[in-house]
Amino acid sequence: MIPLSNFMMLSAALFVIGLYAVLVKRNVIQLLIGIEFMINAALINFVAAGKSDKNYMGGQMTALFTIVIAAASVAVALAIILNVYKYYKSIDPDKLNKLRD
Amino acid sequence: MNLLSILTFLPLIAGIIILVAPSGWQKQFKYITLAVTLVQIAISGYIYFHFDNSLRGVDLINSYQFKEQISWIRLDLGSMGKLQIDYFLGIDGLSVPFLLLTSIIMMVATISSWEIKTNLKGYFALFLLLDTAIIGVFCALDFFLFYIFYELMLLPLYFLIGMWGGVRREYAAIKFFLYTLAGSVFMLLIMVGLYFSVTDPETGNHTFNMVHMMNPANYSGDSIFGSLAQQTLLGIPARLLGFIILFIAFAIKVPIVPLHTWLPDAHVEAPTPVSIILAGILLKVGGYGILRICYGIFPDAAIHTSWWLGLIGVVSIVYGALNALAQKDLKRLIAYSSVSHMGFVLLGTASLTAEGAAGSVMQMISHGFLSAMLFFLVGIVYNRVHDREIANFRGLANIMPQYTAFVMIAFFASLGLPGFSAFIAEAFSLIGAFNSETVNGAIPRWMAIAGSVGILLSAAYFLWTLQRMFFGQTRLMGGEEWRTKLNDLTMREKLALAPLALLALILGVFPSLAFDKINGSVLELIHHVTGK
Amino acid sequence: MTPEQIIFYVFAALVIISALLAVVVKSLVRSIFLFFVTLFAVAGLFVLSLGDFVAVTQIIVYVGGVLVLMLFAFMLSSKELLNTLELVKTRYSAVQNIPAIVLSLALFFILVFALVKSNVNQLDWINGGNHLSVSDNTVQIIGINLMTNYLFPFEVASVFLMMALIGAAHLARKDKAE
Amino acid sequence: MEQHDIIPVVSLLAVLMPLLSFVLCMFFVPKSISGKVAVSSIAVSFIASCFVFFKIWNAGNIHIQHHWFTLGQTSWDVGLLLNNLSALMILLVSGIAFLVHIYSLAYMKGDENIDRYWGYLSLFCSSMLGLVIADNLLLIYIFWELVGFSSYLLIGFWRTRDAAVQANKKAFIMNRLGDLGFLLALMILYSQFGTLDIEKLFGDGGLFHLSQFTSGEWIAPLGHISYVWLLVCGFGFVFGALAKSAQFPLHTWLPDAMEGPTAVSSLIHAATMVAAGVFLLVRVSPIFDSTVLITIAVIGIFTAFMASTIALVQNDIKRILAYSTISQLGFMMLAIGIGNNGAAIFHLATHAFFKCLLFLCAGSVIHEMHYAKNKLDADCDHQDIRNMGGLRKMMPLTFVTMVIAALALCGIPLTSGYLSKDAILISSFEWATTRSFAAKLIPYLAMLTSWLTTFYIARLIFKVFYGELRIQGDKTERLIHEAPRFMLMPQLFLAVCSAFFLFSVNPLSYENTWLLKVFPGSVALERIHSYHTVIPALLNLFAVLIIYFAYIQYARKEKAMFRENTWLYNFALNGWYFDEFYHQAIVRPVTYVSKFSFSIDRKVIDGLVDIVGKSGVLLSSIAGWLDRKLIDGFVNLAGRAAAGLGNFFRSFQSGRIQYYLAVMIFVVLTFFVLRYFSPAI
Repeated sequence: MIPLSNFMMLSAALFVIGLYAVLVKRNVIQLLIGIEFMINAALINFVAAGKSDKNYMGGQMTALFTIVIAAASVAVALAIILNVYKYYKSIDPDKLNKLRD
Repeated sequence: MNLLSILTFLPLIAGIIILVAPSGWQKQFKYITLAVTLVQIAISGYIYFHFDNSLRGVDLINSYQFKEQISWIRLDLGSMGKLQIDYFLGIDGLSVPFLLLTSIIMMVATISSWEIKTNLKGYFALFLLLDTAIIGVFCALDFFLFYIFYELMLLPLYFLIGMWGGVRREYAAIKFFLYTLAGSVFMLLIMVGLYFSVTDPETGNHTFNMVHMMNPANYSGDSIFGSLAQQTLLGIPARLLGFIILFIAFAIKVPIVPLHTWLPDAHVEAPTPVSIILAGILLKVGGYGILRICYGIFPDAAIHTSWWLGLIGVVSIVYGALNALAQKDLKRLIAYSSVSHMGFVLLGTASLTAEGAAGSVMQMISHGFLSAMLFFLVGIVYNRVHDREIANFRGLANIMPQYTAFVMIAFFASLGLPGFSAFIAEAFSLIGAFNSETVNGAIPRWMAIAGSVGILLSAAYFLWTLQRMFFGQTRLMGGEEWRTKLNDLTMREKLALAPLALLALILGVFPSLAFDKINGSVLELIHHVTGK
Repeated sequence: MTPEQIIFYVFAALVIISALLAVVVKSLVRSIFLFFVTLFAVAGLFVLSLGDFVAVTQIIVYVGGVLVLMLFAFMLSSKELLNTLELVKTRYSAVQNIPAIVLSLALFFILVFALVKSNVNQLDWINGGNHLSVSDNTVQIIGINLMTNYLFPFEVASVFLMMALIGAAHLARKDKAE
Repeated sequence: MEQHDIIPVVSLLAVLMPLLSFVLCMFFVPKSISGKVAVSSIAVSFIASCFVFFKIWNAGNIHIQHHWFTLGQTSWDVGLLLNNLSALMILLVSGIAFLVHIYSLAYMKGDENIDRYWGYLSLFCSSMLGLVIADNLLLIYIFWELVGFSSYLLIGFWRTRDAAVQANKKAFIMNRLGDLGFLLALMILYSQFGTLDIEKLFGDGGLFHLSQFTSGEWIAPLGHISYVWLLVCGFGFVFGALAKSAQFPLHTWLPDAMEGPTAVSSLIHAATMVAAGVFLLVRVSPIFDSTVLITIAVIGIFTAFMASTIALVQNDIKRILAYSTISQLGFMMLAIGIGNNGAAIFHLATHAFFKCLLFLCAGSVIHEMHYAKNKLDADCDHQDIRNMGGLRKMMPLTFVTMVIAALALCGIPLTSGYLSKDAILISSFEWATTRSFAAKLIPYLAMLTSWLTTFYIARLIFKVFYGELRIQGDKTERLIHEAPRFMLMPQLFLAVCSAFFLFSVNPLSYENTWLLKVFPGSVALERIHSYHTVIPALLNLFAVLIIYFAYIQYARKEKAMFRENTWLYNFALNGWYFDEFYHQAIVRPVTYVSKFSFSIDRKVIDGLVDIVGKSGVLLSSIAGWLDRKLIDGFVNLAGRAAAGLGNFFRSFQSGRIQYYLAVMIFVVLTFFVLRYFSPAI
């Protein structure tokens, strides 16, 4: 049996890599990829922890719902990115600063 | 209605009338002022001849004459008792001659004001305000009232010099104002200190009454200026410090040498009538203040410092005379000669002898007449050719004989020729100064000898001026144009000069006219200060 | 080392390396494929922790849906972006890489530290009886739970999906109106 | 009023008449009759003084007083003191004044401001007469200065001439210097005795005799001070007398005073005013102790000798006579110094007559020369004896009177001068016998001086009256003729007075002159008979020789014995360079000191005041700057800081979302770190 802490250590690493991607990447899509990594890290924890909940399968149920919502959100995000691209002609997050003071 | 109050406030009322009167009456203003001064002469003459010589006055309150005491300000200050300020007028031997002197000088100044042409209303209003202030100073016996009149004197003079004066008038006016004010500000402190130390025997609360301040009984034990408490301020005994500060305040007016530099400037820049008043009366206020207030209220300190006063007197005499010798401007020469002659006053007072003190009061009176006459004479030349440089004139005697006659009378009178009042005054000041070592050891004998050198120097600079300006062949800087302008005296000018010359002669031949009035008070003052 | 641990370490290494490469690589295409590999590795881990239904869902929904969407978005959006990326290094990046790395590592240490401090393995509900075994029929349990305990989130999720659908369609339409 | 009361009133009249004429002439009387008014007033006062003289001489004193004013406790009185001395002086002064007034009628005729002249002359006479009969020292001091003042007016009478104006200023200031000494002496006496009345002080029962002099202390009724002050008092009186009688240190004003009209010089600068000094010393003589007397004698003899040497070489006729006056006064001082006041007064009286005569004759000569000069309009100095000569034929009477006066001056027998000069010389020899060797020198010096006197007066007479007229221009027709009648009468009268019979019956011995009998010598001089014969004989023998010698030298023009421009000659010509010395030593330093003190006054004291003013202004500007920079500074700083801060934070909201994320994570991170690592939270 693999102890839960290994899974958590792994998910922490994946989460941090995702975070790094979000902070650094010049391309919004890569930024989305970073966000997806962070979501997967959370999924790993859920599923790893859900293993010990036989009755309600809380962990795995949440994982399912998260995947579904994540997919929906990526769809909306990509629609926004397309619009942004049309408007800004670039999808570099630094350029998108119209909201600046 | 008390004569002194009428004498004091008559000019003020006239001044207000002039202010209110429409400026169309400009011509009449000078006649109104002349009328006022004549009335003043009548009143002060009446007071002078009805003055009872036997009453001594200085520190005995009931022997003051023409007294008027009305309670003026009565404030209940709760814990600090009741504030008591009286409207207290009164005169004694020391102040009565000055009343007559002031009114006569004011009359002469009014006659000399005929030359003023610009905004007469302002001029005569200020003139009369000044008149009230001066008479008030000489009559006031309440320190607060005295201080009010003392400060009131400055204001009109500042404007009179500042607006109608010569080229550097603002500088001179400001310098004069600040100089006198600096002195009188500290006097205010001493006045308050005295107020809190002295209690009025009748009413029991603090008082400003000068005569009460004079006798030590009224000082409460632990008060700042009380003689028993021997309190010290900044290391100096309080009473001595009080004396010194009051002395400085009046010394600026006298003026004594280190504090005299305002006098030449103020005189040179002031118009003739103002410089007549300035020299004729203002300098006497200083001398009178020293006699009445410094010597009256702090007699013990007076004895300690008499040596220093004598020294200052001698220095003033010699220094003033030397400076006068070096002058190129006639008016400035006479200003410095006033400093020198007022040095005799200080020397006489410092000697604390009857002859010395009486001589100094006589010197003040005679210098009043003579310096007024001198400045009027300078004014005459200045109005005609607007120049006062001694070097620019030569041989005036040939073209202005009467003017030269009056100048010779004035010059010889003020250098102390016997037969004129200045000789009696200066001789007795010196005799008093010399005598003081045997009588009370106040000042050493060499001061009298050094002082007499002043008489020689005054002869030197007066005769030198007389020789340079009036005798020899007539050569004028302005040439022919000046010769036409330099016409001889007009009747008006003779009318102003003649009384002054006559008075100087009469006082010289019959000094008893003045000495009878002064003797009583002088003896009382000497007794009050030295106890002899 | 049991075979189970070996598989776990293989999958873990696969996840970490592919994630790192996805992040570090310059070109977008390569990072998307590396993303693809990471997702498969994670699905493997699900299976390893007895969440087989979740693994399958992951593969279908995530990889099939999300990845494909990204490919489309990538292709539609930036032909020239590809080449500009290679050409010029942007003058300044929002955050210099170094501070981002420092920040991430700091966060990683904090998480690890929290993990170690809370020593999660000894938690009672983890070691308690109610433990899932290999033999259980997880899909059945999920199906029951889905229709009983989690019915409300199930319905809400469907409404949410419909909302997302409309939103995305609206955003991406050929906008004549503006 | 019985006998005794009239005299003071008459003497008062004698004094006040000239004063009345002064007032009348100056202000009221027209020019034309001012002369008559003046002469009549002096005539009245002369008659009055004769009356007083005959009443008072040898008949006891009269002293009346009247209250003047009270000052403090002492009351000051004004009064008359008529004793022998004042009676003699009042007669002398009014007599000579009367003669000079008559003389001036002619001499000053035609001067345009003649009324002023008469006024000043009357003022002088009244003040001189007042001086003589005043009873207290203060009154004497007053008249003393008035005399100085009237001499100032008279010297500067022709006030368009610069030399006259310089001279009168100099005269007055020098007299004033002397008066300081007089005043100092008054002060000492007053502080010691409380009164200045001569009778009370020096009278027989006077206060002065009550004071004792023990161990260097002068104990007097009112106070006791060191003995030195008695010397100072003595020297004060002497100093006053020196100035008035033009003795050694203060004599340079008298030669310059010759700028005034000659009539004035004759009255004032020969007979009366200069005698006032001697009069004062005799009046207060009890106060002098031995040292003061010695100094008076020394000063007297030195002045006599010095003046006579200077007179030898002078060319201006009036300057010669001026120096001769100084020299004769020196003799009088010598007489007082050796204690023989009587001889001093006697010489004063005789000198007054013959010196006034000399001046009047000189005046006539100048008058005529001036007249001749105008006619020839030659521009030579009409007072220079080198231009004169041979006048004895043209002005015989003046010549005769001048010769008599000259003989009196030399002290030739049968003249009054002989009597008074011998009195002094003989008593000086008697005085010297008891003294030390140095003192013996004085009588011999006196003898030498009298010989010099003889020489210079002989030179003057021969130069003016012998030889021929040396004035430029044609001297054909008679230019010079005898002086007018009014000028001759006084000359003749004075010539008579210069003879011996006015003073004593026996022309050869001075003992029994009536004048000397009245004044007791203060120092008893025992009479050495031999001196009374040897000295006069010796003196006159040489005098005659000198006259003859001068006659050869000047009258007959044999050969010029003295070379003109030797060092000694110039030294004497310029009056021993005293004038230059005084100018350099006193006048220039005083003017320098006065300029220096004025510059101090302007720079230091005025500078100090201006510095105070400027520093006030400077202080206020500093305060203003401070106020602007510091306090405003802080306020602006706060403003700028806020703006700066704002800017700083504004850069955070830069629209870069990744930046925001980083900050958020950073915040979460710090929260976690704090949660775990710091015990506080």
